[in-house]
Amino acid sequence: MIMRREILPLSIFGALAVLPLLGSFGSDAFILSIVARVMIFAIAALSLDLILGYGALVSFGHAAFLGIGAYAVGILSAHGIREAAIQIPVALFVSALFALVTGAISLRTKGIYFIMITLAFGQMAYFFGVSLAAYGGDDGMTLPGRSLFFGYDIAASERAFYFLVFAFLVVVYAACRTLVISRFGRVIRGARENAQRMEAIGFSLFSYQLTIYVIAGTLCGLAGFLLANQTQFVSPAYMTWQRSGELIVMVLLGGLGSLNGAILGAAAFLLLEEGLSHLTEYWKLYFGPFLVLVVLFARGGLMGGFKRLTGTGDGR
Amino acid sequence: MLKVEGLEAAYGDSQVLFGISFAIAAGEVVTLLGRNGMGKTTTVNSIMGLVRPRAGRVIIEGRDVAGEPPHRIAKCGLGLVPEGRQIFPTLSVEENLVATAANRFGPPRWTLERIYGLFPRLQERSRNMGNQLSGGEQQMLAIGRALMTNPKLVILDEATEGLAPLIRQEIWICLKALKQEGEAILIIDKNVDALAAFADRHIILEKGRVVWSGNSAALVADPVLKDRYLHV
Amino acid sequence: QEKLKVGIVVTLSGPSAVLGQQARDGFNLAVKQMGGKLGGLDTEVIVVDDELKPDVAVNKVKGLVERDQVNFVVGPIFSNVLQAIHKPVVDSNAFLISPNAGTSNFAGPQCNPNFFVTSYQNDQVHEVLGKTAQDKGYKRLFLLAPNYQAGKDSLAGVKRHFKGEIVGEVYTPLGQLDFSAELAQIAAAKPDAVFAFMPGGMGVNLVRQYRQAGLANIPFLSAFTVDESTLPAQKEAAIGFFGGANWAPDMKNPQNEAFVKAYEAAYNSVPGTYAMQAYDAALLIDAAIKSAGGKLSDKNALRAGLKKADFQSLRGNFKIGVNGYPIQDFYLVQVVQRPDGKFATSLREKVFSDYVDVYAKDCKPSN
Amino acid sequence: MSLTLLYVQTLNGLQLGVLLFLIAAGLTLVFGVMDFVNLAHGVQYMIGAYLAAMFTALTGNFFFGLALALPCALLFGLLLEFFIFRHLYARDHLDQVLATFGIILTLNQAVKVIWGAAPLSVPIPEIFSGSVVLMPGLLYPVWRLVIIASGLAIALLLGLLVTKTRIGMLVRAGATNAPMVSALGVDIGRLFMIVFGFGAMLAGFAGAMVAPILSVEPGMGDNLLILTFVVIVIGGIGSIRGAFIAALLVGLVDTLGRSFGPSILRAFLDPAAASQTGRALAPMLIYILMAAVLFFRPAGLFPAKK
Amino acid sequence: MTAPMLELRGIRKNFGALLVTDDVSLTIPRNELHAMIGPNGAGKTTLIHQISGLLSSNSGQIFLNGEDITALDLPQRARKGIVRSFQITSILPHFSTLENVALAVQARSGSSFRFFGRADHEAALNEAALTALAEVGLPDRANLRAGLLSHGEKRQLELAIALAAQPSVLLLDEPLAGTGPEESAILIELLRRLKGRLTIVLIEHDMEAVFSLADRISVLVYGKIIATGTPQAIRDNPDVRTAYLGEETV
Ligand SMILES: Nc1ncnc2c1ncn2[C@@H]1O[C@H](COP(=O)(O)OP(=O)(O)OP(=O)(O)O)[C@@H](O)[C@H]1O
Ligand SMILES: Nc1ncnc2c1ncn2[C@@H]1O[C@H](COP(=O)(O)OP(=O)(O)OP(=O)(O)O)[C@@H](O)[C@H]1O
Ligand SMILES: [Mg+2]
Ligand SMILES: [Mg+2]
Repeated sequence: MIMRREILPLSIFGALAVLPLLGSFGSDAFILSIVARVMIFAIAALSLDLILGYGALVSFGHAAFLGIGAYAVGILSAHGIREAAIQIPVALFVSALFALVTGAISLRTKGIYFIMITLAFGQMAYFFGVSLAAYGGDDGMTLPGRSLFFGYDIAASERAFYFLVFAFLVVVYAACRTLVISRFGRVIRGARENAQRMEAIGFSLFSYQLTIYVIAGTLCGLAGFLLANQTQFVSPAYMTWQRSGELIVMVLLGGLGSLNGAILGAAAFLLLEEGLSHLTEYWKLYFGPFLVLVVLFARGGLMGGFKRLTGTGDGR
Repeated sequence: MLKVEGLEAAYGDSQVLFGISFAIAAGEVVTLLGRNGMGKTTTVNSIMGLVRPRAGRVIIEGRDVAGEPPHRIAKCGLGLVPEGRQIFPTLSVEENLVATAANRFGPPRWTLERIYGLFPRLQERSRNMGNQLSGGEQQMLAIGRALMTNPKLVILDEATEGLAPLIRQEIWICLKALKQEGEAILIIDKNVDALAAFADRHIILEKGRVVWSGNSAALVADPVLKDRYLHV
Repeated sequence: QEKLKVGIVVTLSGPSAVLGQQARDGFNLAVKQMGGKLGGLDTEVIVVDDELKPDVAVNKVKGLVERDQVNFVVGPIFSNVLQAIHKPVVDSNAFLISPNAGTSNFAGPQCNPNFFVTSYQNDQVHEVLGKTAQDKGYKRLFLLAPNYQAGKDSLAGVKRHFKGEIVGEVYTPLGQLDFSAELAQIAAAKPDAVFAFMPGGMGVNLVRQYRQAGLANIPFLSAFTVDESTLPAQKEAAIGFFGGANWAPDMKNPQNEAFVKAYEAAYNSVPGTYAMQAYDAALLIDAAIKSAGGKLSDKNALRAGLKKADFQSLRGNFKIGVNGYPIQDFYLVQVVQRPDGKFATSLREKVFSDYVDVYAKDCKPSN
Repeated sequence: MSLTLLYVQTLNGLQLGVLLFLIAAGLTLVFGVMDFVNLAHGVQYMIGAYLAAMFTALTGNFFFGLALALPCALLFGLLLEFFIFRHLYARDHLDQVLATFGIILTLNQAVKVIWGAAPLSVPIPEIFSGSVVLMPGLLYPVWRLVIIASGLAIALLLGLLVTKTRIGMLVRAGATNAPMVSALGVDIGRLFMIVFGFGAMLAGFAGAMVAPILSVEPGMGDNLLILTFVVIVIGGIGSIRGAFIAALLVGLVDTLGRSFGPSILRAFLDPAAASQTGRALAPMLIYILMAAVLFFRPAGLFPAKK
Repeated sequence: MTAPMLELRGIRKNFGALLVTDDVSLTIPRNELHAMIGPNGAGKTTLIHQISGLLSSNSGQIFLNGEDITALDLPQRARKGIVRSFQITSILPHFSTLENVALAVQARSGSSFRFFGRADHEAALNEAALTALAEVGLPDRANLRAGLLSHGEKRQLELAIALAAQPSVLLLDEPLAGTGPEESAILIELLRRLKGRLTIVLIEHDMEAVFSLADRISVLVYGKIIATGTPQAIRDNPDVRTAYLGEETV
């Protein structure tokens, strides 16, 4: 029997799986690339939701990991290494390392101070990217093509790339789901609620929080790898604070701490951006109020609204 | 002074109060007794407007204030010492006392000096922030803060929680003095024998209903109640 | 009859939106004046905002070429966006025509037969000022640019022709508001002239603060700092300041006079180079389609038509070079207040004639 | 480097600091004291600047323009409060982030629709258009002195308001426990409304005051917003004094770092590497400053007493 | 001779000019129930903070079972068996009552760096948690969100959490405050059962409880221990009467 709370993820992934097979949509490479982009940002948002939604660690520099993942592709490609089997480990490793160092420093602070110190590191990463004159500096760099998988250019077609991203999304989602209900996840959630209480019963939160921060950063690095491949372009613009802010908005829009929400939020954000801006140049005049209305009337973001509609209580 | 009629309250779907009724006259001391979770605090909060009553009336000096916002109700002369103290952490002790101080009815009976006289400990700590106080000091501050609004009716929820015996005795003396001055008092506390000594009437709540009410003599005389609530 | 679709991708949000608007308006004006037809074909113009985010631009552009199946993409304004959209467009069925951004990499070895530029190779504008400084005999020059790739390229461009002493070379953070510190440095260095590359709002702040600091007696040479997009805010503060350009609104030729008049009537502001180059982009497309006999499917014919650039540019002298970048004249321009009270740049002297960018020699066209 | 230049640059640093404080003041009040994360502060600042530009152009006089712009900014703040913010006081910070982010998008776009995308400007008011000689060849506009004076005045005013008045106490109390303040007989809702309106007016005032030296353009508040958050966080949230000192610190570090950083680096590195490193470091300076301050003092320089 | 379970040597803490605990030395043998009383603001809670590691001391040393634990922080000491309750209720409000307690069990049983498996389905954790809840008299509240409990119930939960963390030294900061007379009786009964099985430091203003439970009592006034002794000795001590007990009959 399928539990009710599985309805939503199953329908999301079901729809994503069949989309390329639907005649009219499936043949449209553009639709596929839009949805692939949604899925890439969904991975980034999922990773952010891990720390933001479950750990109440609001990172305002999360886009740095997108950039790191993307630059791993860009820089390696510039040196002729287009093999994903090398690029992905490098992207993940560098992301993890950056997360480890910045996380260890940032976690000394709490609340809004944490937000701002992560912003500081994000900005440093951004300006570092800008100063990389050899790799295009501010202008960024174009990739020669998509990454090769074991020597094969299998991601070249929009459809193949789509399925690749889809597979990554499924794996990341499943991993996150497992993580948050595990013992480890419960400690992270507890730390959000009341750190002092958790320490008083024996949890050294720093190591747990650093671990989740590194996990989140690493996953976002993966999203960066995919993003670079999708656009075949790498630039510091992936790391601006505005981009970090947008990731936060995606998570909040979808609903904090529910994973499904991160996916919904990324989809809603990007599709509305795409759809509205196609209709009118002044699309932000509609998108802005939409966000405000979501906050005022759909507590808990889209997931909050969804839960109230279906009566699936608190998913925790 | 205060009359509560058929008060019902709920948190979301779960109803907690099922028609509470009682009254307090000016200069009267009334207690609310009952085990944990029986609805004492909910009753107090419903009176204050902190919880919106689902049904019933809260009449203060002839006016039904049920459903009005807390600040209006407080302005009718109710001073609350809340459960859990709820000191303002980012205000100093002195600021905690003066920020909401008021005197709405004639010359002030409570001033900073008088509070400090009652709780010298607070004066020693007057520049400290609210959250730097010890538990007992916070309780003193919460009582002082409520008195500084010069209320006609003081409501004390867990009046002496965390207070040392000496201070507890001070509080009882102070409340007796208040009573003498014609102040009405609604009090929740676990020191039933101390309460029995000076309260006029007692109300026992169980599962959100008034199961017994009567005066101190009746309370002390009833062996069942005595066993249940006094533990003597 | 075939229908022509043109996608415009420019920056329409954020502080730099005014540049994108000028380009969009300039293009639309041309289409309107030609009765909604370019090359005699009914023309649909689809405008999208790149938000100055490269990855957003890539998706928008993919939408244009894949979903909307446009024949030409006109854009962008900014070079980092150009880097991102270049590949997806030139690899598709459409031609990319840049009305402003003209980076060095696509002018040199990475030149592409499907990419054309109606503006300039970016360095050339900066070179105008370097050459001017050299020609005017300035010995000591102070350089100021924002700290990003285009800023570095800019100063490199100036130095290509200026052989005197650089008494200060200052890079400011992008988006800086207050230039007090730099102005003090300038005053301390006492240069013969200042060169500044400060686009957009930064330029507005710099120019006004420069004058407020009483430095206006030091000649102010600049690129993309005093132009029709910033002058409405700089006003008197910019009068007498110099810029480098391939055109100015007061250029004397009948087409241009008509264009400026029509633009001002339609959009109530003085057109800048962004508008002019986009207008020319429309003329270029028009000419190319005509020379291909209206056959949009014949890419080679279209390409040949684009190369030929058989139209009368608003700036007069205009050819397309081997790398798809223009060959044209460059001028020193100066800010004036026109009799009607509006501010504009005005041609002063020709600095380069038929100027080919330095990268073109590295371009080996494949066809 | 001459001593005069050092002295002038220090002065410039301080004045940038005061400028930053002027802009951060409203945010200190609403975010630092009322504990409401108002990302829309930046657009309120922008709207103040636009209103000043518009009314100055209409009336031909900056002070008439300012006199009209301030009540409009106040009214605008009150409208925002009435329709949106008051429903969010009791909410999570992140809800406030999302809603005010929506407001940023809307207003940045609306400004462009109303006033166009091109930057606007406001002339320096006639009576303050003079300047003083700072060093040979360099003038210092009197208007900047006026800005500094008003920044200092506001710092003082806010400091007194927040720490010395009943209103200040009640706002601080309400930020941590609004129901309790209400239960003690104070209409905290109305108080918050007033304070919020005042904060909006301060933002508008900052925008109007700097309009004569900075350009007025859509989105002008966005980067400043981040900068003001940096200032407040370095200072320690809730501390007016902290915010003021942090603003000066940021101004000094930024200005001095930019003007003397490269020459200092040249003492350690060869010139090419120095200018390369200098260029990479300069924009990061204030972020490095913030990270360093938070590393050693995780709750800012003047943490609210806990 | 075996080392005492807990030993404080010259513990001191000051906040600015205020000396809150002043050269406190105390030896508590294994399985003693040691009560700590004193006026409000005497420094009792601060002392518990120092023993548990929530606050570091300005000087002095703390020994657990002969081992110097002065340098350990709060969670490290908790893992060594020093578990405390808080005077001002400290729970996880959005977790269920059961999960609040189960987390405490989890903290002491096996690693929590486990990324697989549902923590809330671990029977061992839940059973131990339920037992603790039953002991404090809250068994029927297991599935309620802890934040929704009444004040007194939260106080009971607070104690359950501490018990579930399997302490060898239990530091209780006014466990009876806020509970009603009936619940107080249950908790006193519980403490009596625990007594002799583990070492307990009990801060309480409920003199009836203190004098009926304690093996020994220390009296803290202005940060100094003015007396330590058996309940009878303390009761008869005139200094204690003037400083703390007043007229209260015990
Ligand atoms: N962070 C702090 N800063 C300044 N003073 C503090 C701080 N924490 C506690 N104090 C002061 O230290 C003294 C001791 O406080 P503590 O909480 O230890 O008292 P206590 O003995 O537990 O009292 P109670 O019985 O009322 O709970 C109090 O006077 C309190 O005001
Ligand atoms: N915010 C809330 N939401 C839902 N239920 C609540 C809430 N607050 C209290 N309750 C429930 O309402 C009931 C009555 O609580 P109340 O606080 O009035 O009890 P009380 O008599 O004051 O108890 P105590 O002596 O423990 O303070 C309890 O069962 C409690 O769990
Ligand atoms: Mg209660
Ligand atoms: Mg205590």
